Amino acid sequence: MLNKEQIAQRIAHELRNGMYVNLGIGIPTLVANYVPEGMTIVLQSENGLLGMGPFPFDGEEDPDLINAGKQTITTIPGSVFFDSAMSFGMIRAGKVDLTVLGAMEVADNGDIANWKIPGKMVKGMGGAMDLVASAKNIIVAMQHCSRDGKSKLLSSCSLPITGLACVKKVVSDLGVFDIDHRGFVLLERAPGISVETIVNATEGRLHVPDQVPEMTF
Amino acid sequence: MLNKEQIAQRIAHELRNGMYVNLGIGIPTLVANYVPEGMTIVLQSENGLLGMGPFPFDGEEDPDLINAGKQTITTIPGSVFFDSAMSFGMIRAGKVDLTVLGAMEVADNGDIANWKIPGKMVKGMGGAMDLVASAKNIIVAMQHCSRDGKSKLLSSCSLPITGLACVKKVVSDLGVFDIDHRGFVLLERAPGISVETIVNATEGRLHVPDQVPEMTF
Amino acid sequence: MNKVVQNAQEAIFDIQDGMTLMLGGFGLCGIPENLIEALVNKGLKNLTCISNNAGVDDFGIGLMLQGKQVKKMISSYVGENAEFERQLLSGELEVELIPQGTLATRCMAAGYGMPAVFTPAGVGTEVAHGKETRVFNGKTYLMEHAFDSDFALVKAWKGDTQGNLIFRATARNFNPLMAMAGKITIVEVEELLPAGELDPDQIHTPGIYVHRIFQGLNYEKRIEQRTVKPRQD
Amino acid sequence: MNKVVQNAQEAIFDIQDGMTLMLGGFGLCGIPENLIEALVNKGLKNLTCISNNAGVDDFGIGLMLQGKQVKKMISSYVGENAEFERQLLSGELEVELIPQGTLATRCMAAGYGMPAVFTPAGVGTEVAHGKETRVFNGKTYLMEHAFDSDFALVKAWKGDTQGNLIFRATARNFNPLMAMAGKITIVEVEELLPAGELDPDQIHTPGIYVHRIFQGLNYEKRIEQRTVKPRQD
Repeated sequence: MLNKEQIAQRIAHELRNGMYVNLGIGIPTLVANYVPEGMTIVLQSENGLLGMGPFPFDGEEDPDLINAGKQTITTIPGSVFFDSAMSFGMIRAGKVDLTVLGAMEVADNGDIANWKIPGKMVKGMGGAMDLVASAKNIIVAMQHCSRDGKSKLLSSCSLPITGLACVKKVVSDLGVFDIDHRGFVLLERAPGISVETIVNATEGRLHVPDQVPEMTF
Repeated sequence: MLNKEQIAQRIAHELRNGMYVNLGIGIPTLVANYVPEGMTIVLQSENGLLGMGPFPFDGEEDPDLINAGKQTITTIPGSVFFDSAMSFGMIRAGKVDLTVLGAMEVADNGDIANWKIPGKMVKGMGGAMDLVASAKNIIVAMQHCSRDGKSKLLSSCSLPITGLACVKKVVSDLGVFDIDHRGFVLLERAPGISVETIVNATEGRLHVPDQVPEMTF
Repeated sequence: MNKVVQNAQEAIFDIQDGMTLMLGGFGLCGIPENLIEALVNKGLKNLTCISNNAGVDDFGIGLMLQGKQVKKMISSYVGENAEFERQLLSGELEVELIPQGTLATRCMAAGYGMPAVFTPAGVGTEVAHGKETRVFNGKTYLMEHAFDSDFALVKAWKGDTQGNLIFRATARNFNPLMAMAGKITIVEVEELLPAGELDPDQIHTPGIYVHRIFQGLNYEKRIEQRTVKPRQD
Repeated sequence: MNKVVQNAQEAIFDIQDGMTLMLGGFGLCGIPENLIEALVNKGLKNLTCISNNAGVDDFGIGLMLQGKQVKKMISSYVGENAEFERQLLSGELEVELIPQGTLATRCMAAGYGMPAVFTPAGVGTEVAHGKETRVFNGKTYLMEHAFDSDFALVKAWKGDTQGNLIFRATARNFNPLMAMAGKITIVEVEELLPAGELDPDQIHTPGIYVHRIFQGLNYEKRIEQRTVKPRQD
């Protein structure tokens, strides 16, 4: 099984030079650590920044400069600040090439649930509903199963959904999956994970091609 | 009868300290020359400027700095530039306190026609339709009659209209008129002009109060 | 044209119980600290607050929640605040959660005189309940209405006596949008300058949108998530 | 991420006959002079041009009219151009006149992913023919759709290699709106700088909206209405 860093590392394979990318809170944020040498990508933070840089050195934090996770960050040459309407304007207009999000559940038609667990505290959707409704290309980083072993790749979401039929690809701790009319399409297995393990861990429709390579890093 | 300068001078009486004002091309532009001493008004030019200053000195023209009439102008302390969407956004949101426009015809319900004469060349409405549809307070500066003596204060416009029921006040060469449910309400006569002259020159409904003072400057 | 007031207390003199307020900021970044303090001191009640977040327990809008001044929050994310959670679960506080881009765009719509806008955010979710939907080019959108608020409370970096504003870094966020959207817009700035001191090409909010402005005091600018990397040396 | 091209000719290599182009500028102020020249030299035909104005007889879009390159103009005001009038009256040229604020807002809508917006401009006039109307709070609005254009041709003052743009004075006008609205956006700048040379707080158009950028040459910046006051001395 992949750990969080490995999930992020595998997602980084999907990056292409020149992409504008929005990384959600959690595992998606780690993807920034695995941008291939020599490749330029520009990170969008929906609170109003294009060109997000690394964390500041200790003592150089600027309270006016944070990312969407409210972490202190820095700029890089070419960074731009803008207001929240323009930020979601460029998201809505499809200018962000790739969005990486966490999820609680994904359905085999691409529905995603990642904002609310009824009965528990409701923190709010933040920008997640805007992102999933508008992004051209959404990759979900997630655990394949809950702690009690229930599949989170489902035939339909049980939690309140964030957006309809929007997820294009899932990278879980067990494998990599496209989502198309066949449901989850198994592209790669995590090292040491069998197809049978993945079949058993997936409640939604799963298409298994004849050849399913083990992923490489 | 008032000349153009006097029409502008009379309209300047409507200015109040701190107003944001949009002045149309022609007579309205002249109003800026009669802002009372000690009063501050801020001129909005819909091509993207708040705080329009006077014409530049000869030799100091800046081709990047023009007003909506495409004339070279200057800025003043406190001026701001913005794009055309924000410019019409502030107009549409009612932030401009007073709009002064020319007109070919005004109807006694406040309809205005000032953009097109069918069969002749059509130059376009520019920002006029936006202004008349949104301005809180519209004053029209106009000639009372055409050159062949026909009234331009009508029961209904004969030319293609620019906006519906929007004009609040008319200053013509013959007098000053409010527009309300009674039609044109004669407030002031131009010096030496009789009520009878105004009645005869006005095709639309005209309400004449018992007392109609002659205007003063 | 006298927009300058002395301080936050004077600026909010006519805000009353039960009104609807917009408050700028994202998390604790770019919040109107002086104005919030004045609202707390004045003890206003039954306020409806439109703000992306609700502060933390002991700072920002959290201070107003401590004083039970807020009847309803309209926000996109409220997860940093235990007192908030308590009041919500006890039914003392109403909350309307809306997508962050919808929040921003409804502010912009108000400032641009657009009564409604279309966004795909929330289609098919509980956010869509009771809202009109419409299909354009095969994609479904929700119709969302411009916000209608009594006051907008905004924090800018620099401002001038005509109300022109410049924001700094990501402290911009919702501030310029709310500045445009308030029926009355009150702005606190770190530095208040005479008109003419700001470059006309670089003003984010034209003064036509601003009704009152003052220079704020004692900015704390608390950081919510201090993330740093170690120095190499 | 290589957005920099050498010149206008290279920048327009894939613009073809019959396409829809947006061109920035208000009158002759802030027009993309180099790109217009390249369009003229390339001799493209049957273009639909969305631009507030149509230039004058011998400058700006007027040059494209001289070459009979334009099939249709979508503008708010076209009164400065005799050749334009001739082609319009002879039926060679189609013209759609729309209110200036509607033109601006339809550009912004495209850049912000909003399929349609509401404006009161044109209600009850011939502009409203065939358009959906809707009443909000007792006031009638037209529903206007976002523009759909193949290319936006934009003139900025300064730009950087990532496509970030700053405009100057009223040469800003429609330029940043069209920059956001083009499927492909091409920008000519007076000064092209390395990324990092522009202040991130003061950029009008973020580079994410810009696909190609180059430093223009030989700006004429013709003045349409030279109005001056005499010197006192």
